[in-house]
Amino acid sequence: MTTVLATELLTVLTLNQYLLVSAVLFTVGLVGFLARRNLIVMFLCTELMFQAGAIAFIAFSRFHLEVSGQVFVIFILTVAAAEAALALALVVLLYRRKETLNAELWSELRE
Amino acid sequence: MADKIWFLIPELILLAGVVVVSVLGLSPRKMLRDCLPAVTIAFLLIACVVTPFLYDSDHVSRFHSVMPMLGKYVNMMVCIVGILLALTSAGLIDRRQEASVQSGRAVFDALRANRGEYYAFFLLSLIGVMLCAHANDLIWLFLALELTSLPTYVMVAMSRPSRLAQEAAVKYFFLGAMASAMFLYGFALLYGSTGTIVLTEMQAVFTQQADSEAGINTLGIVGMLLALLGIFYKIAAAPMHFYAADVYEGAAAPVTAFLAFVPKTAGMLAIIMLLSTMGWFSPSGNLPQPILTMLWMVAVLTMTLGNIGALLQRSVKRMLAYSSIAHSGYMLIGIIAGPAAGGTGIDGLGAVLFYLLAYGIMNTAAFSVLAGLERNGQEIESLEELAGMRMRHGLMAAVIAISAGSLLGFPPLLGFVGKLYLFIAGVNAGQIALVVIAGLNSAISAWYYLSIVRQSIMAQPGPQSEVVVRGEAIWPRCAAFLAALAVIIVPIFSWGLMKAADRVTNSPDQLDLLSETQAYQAVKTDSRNP
Amino acid sequence: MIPALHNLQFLQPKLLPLAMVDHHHADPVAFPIAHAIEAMSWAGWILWLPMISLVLCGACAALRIRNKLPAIITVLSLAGSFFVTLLLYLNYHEPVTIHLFEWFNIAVGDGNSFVAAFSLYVDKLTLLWMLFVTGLSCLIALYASEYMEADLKSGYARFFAGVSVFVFAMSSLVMGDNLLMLYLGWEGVGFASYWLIGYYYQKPSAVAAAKKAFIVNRIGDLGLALGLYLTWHHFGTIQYTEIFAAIQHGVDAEHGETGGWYIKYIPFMLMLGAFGKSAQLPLYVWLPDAMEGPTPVSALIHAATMVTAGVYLLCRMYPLLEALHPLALPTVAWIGGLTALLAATIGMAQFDIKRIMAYSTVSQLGYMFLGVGVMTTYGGAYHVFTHAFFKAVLFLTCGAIMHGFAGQLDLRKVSGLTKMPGWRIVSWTMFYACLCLVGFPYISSGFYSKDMIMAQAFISHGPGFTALGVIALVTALMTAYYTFRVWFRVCLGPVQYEMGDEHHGDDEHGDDHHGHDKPHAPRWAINTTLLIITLGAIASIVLYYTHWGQDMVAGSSAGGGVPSAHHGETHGFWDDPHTWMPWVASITTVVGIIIAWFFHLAKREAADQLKAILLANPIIRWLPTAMENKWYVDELYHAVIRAPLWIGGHILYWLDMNLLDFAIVDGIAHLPRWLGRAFRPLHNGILQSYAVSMAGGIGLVALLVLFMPRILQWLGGGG
Amino acid sequence: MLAALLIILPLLGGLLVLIAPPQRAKHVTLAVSSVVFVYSVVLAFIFGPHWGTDEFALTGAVTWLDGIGITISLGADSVSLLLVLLTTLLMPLCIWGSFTAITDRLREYYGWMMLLQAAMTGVFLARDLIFFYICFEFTLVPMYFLIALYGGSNRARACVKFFIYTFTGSMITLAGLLYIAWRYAEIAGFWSFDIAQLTSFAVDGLNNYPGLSQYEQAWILLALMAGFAVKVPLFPLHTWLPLAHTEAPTAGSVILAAVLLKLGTYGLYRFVLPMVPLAVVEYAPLIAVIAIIGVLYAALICWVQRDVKKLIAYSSVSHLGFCVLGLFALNPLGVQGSVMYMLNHGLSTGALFFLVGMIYERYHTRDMTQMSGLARRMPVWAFFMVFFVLSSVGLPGLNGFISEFLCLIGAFTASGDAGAYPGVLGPWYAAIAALGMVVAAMYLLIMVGKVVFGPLKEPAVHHSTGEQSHLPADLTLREIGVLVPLAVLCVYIGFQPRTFTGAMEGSIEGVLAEYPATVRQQQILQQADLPHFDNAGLVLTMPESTDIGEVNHDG
Repeated sequence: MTTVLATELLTVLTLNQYLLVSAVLFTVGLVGFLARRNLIVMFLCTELMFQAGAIAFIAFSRFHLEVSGQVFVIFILTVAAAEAALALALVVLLYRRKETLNAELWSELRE
Repeated sequence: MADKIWFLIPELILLAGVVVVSVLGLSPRKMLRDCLPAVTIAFLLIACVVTPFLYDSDHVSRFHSVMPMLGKYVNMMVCIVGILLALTSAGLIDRRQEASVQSGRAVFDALRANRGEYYAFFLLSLIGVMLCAHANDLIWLFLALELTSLPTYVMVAMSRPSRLAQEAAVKYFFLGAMASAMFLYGFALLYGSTGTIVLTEMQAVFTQQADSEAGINTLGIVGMLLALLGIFYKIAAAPMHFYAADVYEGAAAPVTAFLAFVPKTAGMLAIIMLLSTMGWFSPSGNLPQPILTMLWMVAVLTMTLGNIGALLQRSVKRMLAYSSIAHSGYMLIGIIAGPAAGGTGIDGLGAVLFYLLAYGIMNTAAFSVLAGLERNGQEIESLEELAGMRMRHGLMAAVIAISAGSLLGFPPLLGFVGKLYLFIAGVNAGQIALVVIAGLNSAISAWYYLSIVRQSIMAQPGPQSEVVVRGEAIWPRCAAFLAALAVIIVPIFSWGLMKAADRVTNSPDQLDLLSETQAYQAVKTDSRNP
Repeated sequence: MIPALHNLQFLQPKLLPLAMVDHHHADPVAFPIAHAIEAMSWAGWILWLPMISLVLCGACAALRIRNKLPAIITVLSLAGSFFVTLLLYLNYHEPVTIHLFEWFNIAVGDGNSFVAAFSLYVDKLTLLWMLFVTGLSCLIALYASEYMEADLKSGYARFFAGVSVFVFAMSSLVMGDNLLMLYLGWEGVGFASYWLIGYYYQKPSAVAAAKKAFIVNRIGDLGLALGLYLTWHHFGTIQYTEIFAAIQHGVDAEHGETGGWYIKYIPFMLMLGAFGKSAQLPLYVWLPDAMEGPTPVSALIHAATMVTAGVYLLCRMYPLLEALHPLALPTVAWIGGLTALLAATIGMAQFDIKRIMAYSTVSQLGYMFLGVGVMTTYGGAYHVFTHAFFKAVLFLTCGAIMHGFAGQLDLRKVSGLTKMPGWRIVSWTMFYACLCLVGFPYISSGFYSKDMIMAQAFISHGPGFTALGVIALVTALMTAYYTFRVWFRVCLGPVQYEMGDEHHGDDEHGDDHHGHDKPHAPRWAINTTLLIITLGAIASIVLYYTHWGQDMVAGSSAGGGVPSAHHGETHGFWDDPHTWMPWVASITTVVGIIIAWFFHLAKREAADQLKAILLANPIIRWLPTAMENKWYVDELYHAVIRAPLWIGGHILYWLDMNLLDFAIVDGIAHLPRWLGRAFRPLHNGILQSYAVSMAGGIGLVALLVLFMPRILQWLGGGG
Repeated sequence: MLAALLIILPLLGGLLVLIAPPQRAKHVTLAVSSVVFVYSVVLAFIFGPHWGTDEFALTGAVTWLDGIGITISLGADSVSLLLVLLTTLLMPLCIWGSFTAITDRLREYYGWMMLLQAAMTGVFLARDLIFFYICFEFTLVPMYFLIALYGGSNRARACVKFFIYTFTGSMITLAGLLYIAWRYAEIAGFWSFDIAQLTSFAVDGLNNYPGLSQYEQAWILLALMAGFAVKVPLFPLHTWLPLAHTEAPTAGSVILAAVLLKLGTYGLYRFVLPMVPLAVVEYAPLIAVIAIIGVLYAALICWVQRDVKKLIAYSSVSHLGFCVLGLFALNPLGVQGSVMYMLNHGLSTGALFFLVGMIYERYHTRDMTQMSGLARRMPVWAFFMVFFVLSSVGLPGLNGFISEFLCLIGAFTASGDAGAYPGVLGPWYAAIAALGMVVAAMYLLIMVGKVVFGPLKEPAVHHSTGEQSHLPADLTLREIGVLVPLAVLCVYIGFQPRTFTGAMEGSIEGVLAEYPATVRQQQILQQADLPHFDNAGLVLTMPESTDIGEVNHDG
């Protein structure tokens, strides 16, 4: 009882723990998105949030013993890749303009 | 599988269109490049014409979706408004480059040309909306939403060679990504709650849950809330509306018009799809209380914040952005009312769908005017630039006044019919307070819509508006004229459209009920006129 | 006789007044009530002729006709009216109503209708009034045809149109068979008076006087209207026949209970109307100012006819006054007596002869009300009749003087008229009219009518009626003084005059100074009229002795106020006031005339000395000053009513614009804008802050969703 | 569909104007509106046997939004036909009266006038709630543009205020109307906006379901009043009116006063009275008090005005207070008076606005202090001015008296003990409101005294505007022609009100059908609470049948 193997640890992990990880990941992503100023970091934070969703999907998929959740994850990854491409393109565009990635500097449009 | 493909024929046609326009856009021949909008419109027309023939009862009965008929209406609506939007966009992209090519200062460089891509993205985004209407599982819905959004990010950025457009794109994209993550997470929770991603199956599970003692489980409710809040970004509903004003202002007017209609339609469809799994088609016919509460608050907040925000604006585009927010709030009344509430044949979702069409038309009319006029080569934006339009561009002044009236919901214009339908649906569902709030909001909105009318019709031309001239391309003004005409004429025939919008949300087994109601109404009509 | 004061039952809520009034007649309200007849609709021509005249005069004005055609038309049509009236009188057998055309007829449920037709109620009271109204109108129009000739170029047609309107309105007032038609005439004569007082519309004082007349009358009309509403409410009809029938029926079974407590206010409301029209306290203030109008107007409307409408109303409604409230008639009497006294005091201190006549009119009207109030409607009506003639003469003579002396009306500036060529008729008809006014024994008509009233004040029992009789006597003394003050000053004494500064007609026709340097005597139209009316005044003495007037009043709704038995019983000299009153009144009158003779003919400077003495005395000084300034009643009204309302209007307007419109309405309209401004900082253009706002918003929504059930519960519990 | 032509013809006229040459625009519209007037008179004859009854004739319907029960259905009863006649009569006069006043943007001006006519006629003819609402709202648009494009110096503020104020009110009204329709739909199973059906449902219920409860009715009353009271306008919702009137062009003011304000009172008559009787009985005293406050308040404000037009505008507020008071008397006299008021106020105040406009056209000012004694310069004008002022003051023999008198006597006799139609007002209401008669005489005569009479003083024509008036000093034949029909009608109504009151009797009885029973029912309830509720000896005559369901139509 005192020594537990890592493999055993994995087997006793319940759905809740997976979900907890997912939620923490999501929160970290969100907080990072709100707090950081660098556009690339911010984008990575949204990626974190996406992956949190992916983890939840996989966990639920395992929980329900149903594969469509895992299929969903494939698509999430694809879309995330597409978004990443778009994001990088935009970031490059912006960097060319102002030579900075600070999101706060882009606030000409305002009340 | 074949059945699914069958209903995707319009999308496939448009996909073909995507390929054609992106290739044509690279053509060194100016004439071919110039006919891109026409090609786009042609494909949209074909898709539109094809659609009605697809929805025969035979195929529909084999189509397992929460709302099998939805696609018919949505496809046609998207195509029609798409045609107007394409007209509005004509001449927008690559203007500078084309001008220098025209004058012979430069040769055409396919690598620097964006026009083809623009129309390709345009069509792709529309395809996304159409796909939303056909979604029968969460993956499809997710992909359709992303397909709708991703091209729009690019469209904003490329819409005009201005820092503002890029700033708008960045804001739109980043906040959009955050929202996407949110509804994705919500989807995950929904999946967790039901163990399926197929909407019809989810519907069955939730109905089962609702019938049980425990009710719908919390995971499902939270997932739904999260998913809805994420999707609210698409329809620019509070509290996810903050980006709207900036983005709409930053993008070029045709793109703004696009943004105000296309993602909003996709979002509304997604909301309808999601909510239809939960409650509407269950025996009780009601949404779970927390969802309803949230929708109610969001509706009130959205219309109020939208309207009070618009009051302060001097920029017409910003004003219309806020008005777009407010209109989402109005549409949420229909969502709250739900389909066939109260058993009187009034369909809240039908009202929403009808309003989307109405909004698409009248909003496009307003933005087309902004797109059709220019000042120093820039599209016009501020209220001051509208001043005295009546004397210099009488028709455009009339169009913008009519569209403002319609957006205000003034009888007997299209916006009024739409709003009336929404209000009736709201009242029908017992949401009197909501309707009164919406009415007061309409009254608030009168302030700023009137200021548009006042500037364009009454005011004398000022220094800023005297240099306003007609844009190069005539097409935006054609779009404006057509849309304004539609705003005036469509109300006369709107019952046909409403009926179309009405039927789509009814699942096949409810169609019988509907026909019964209509028979009853026929009897009633007879008794009224003996 | 009158219900005793100790009978305080009227204070109790459920009053059925009809049952309690103790009438002094065995059958208190037995008078013949009219019945409708089909024939005789030709009587309508009494109304139509002035109407036609109005239209024709209007046409003359529109066609710019600048000769005497309007006068001819008017005189002829008024003569026609008089003729028709005379015919009506000759054909009169019993009270009848003559239907002319439908006016109001509105179903009010339960098969009842609100009916007010254009119908004529013809009884003797009507005829009495109509005879002198149409007769005098015709004569005065004749007079005016000459008097107004200076205005041939501008307002001649307008003037005669006004006269026509007046006669039409007065006829409907007198002849209407329901209260609403009376009301039509009532306001109509008010309007005609407005029209004619304001005839010299470029004179601000005339315009102001016209306005004042209309508005003050409106206050009275308000009372009349309320009385009308009450009558309708209580009796379910406003037609005389039905009202009288209900009164004669005694306790009204159908409406008796539903009428409610306010029924007893009917007399007071009607009275208010009468006080307004007949210039009684507290609404008399318009009449003296009304002298701004052309003199024929003053003679016709503000002396002879219109102002007697109040007396007519009270006579017509006498059964109601008697039956519905025990204090109704005493109130009339007191108001009348006090008005008579007050007006006389003011009249003594004025210098403008026309104004003196005006105050004397107010005073004499007071007598008439006193008469009605002390229950001699005969006295009241007879005084109306006699007064109509002699007061018309007085005004017309004043007018002739004014006309001849270019607007000179100050009695200190014209003297010795009898000695001037061409003025004889004027001065001697005036003399006779003065005698009538003061009630000179036996040879003047005023003597008989006034005597009747004053005597009855001592006969009838009512609260303070004896005191009223004394007041009436004192007033008679004053009347004698101020009347002959005028006559002695103007007609006797050395020939002296000072021309007025007025030229008739327009300023533009300034070359028309025909009377500017020397007086011009009146010509045939004026003289004839004066003579005819004076003859009328003399004739009314004859009517007294033939009991014609008594007969006329007795057979009508005012019949309850015709004392019938006073000649039959014989008592000691002091027992019957009718016996001693002629003597007392005569002595009073003669004393008054003598005082006037002393101060204003024999020793004119004594008057000034007396005045100086009075003014020098610090204790008494206020008296002549106040009298000369009309007791400051106008100023009082201005300070108490007009000014506060005017200031109130300004305050309300300010509040309307600033508080209601600006602060509240615009404020509410700007609330959304302010709210929008409050949210503005959130839209600061920074990506993160948008994200934070979104996240915060989501948190807020989530919280609200979570707690909404509890909030609703709390709201429900709290509410 | 005879009635539809009344709406369609002006619309076609509007189109015709758009293609006509600008200088012909006025003639075209004058011709069209005259044709419409003649046609409406013909309709009045066709209506023939229905005068005096409460039947609707000239009906017809076109389905529009069928599934939600909205049809375009038209029909007229006597009251609405009279108001239509008022509209069709005034419109040609307004157009004729604008011939010289409007010098630019002619086509638009006359086009808007035509649209306005169509919308106003639509309001009176509508038998469908939504169609009513559409027309009711749509009147705002032409009026907005008439003020905005042809108005005075402060027109921007005026037209926005006018628009938003009335729009806000009518949004709430719409909610109230929808509520009634919803309740109907709940029971009937389908939506209908047919006014007759909804009215009968609101009162009597449907299929054994009861009608609206008192609580619901109270809320609906509030909602309906929100729109109609603004339009009337009732104190304290009147502040848009003086502004709008002052800034509007002459014809606009005329239409505004003569017809547009009547839309509010017509709404009260057509919807509030028949649909929510329980609430009306409960709140009529309150509304009457507000109306009376309005009468006196506006009258006092009139007194201190310097601008003639503003004075007349405020006098409208005051006068319409009488109108509302009569309406809530809930007996035939009061309601007759009120409907007559709608017509009469249209004639006399309309004419007054014409007259002020004629002055303004000549002198470019309406300031009372700048002019005086104009009777000398323009006697014909002065005649008409005094005439219509007297009509407005309520001189018997002219039209104003008829309505004022009936409203007041109606309110006066609307006490609980009145025979066939017990009411909830009473003598005090009428007595205090009647003070308004006196004040009305004051302010109007003071105005006349200042402007028409007195020594002649003409305002210096503002040369800054650069336009010397081309008009002669006194009225032209055209201007006289505009005024004469109104004056003739004023006299005619003054002496023959029976033509109109008789015509409306049936309609009014129909509207009031519920009230005797409702009032008595409420009296019983009150009496249960307060056994000695009136120590002044008021004794109720209680009918044998006190069942609220039984309505006593003819006693």
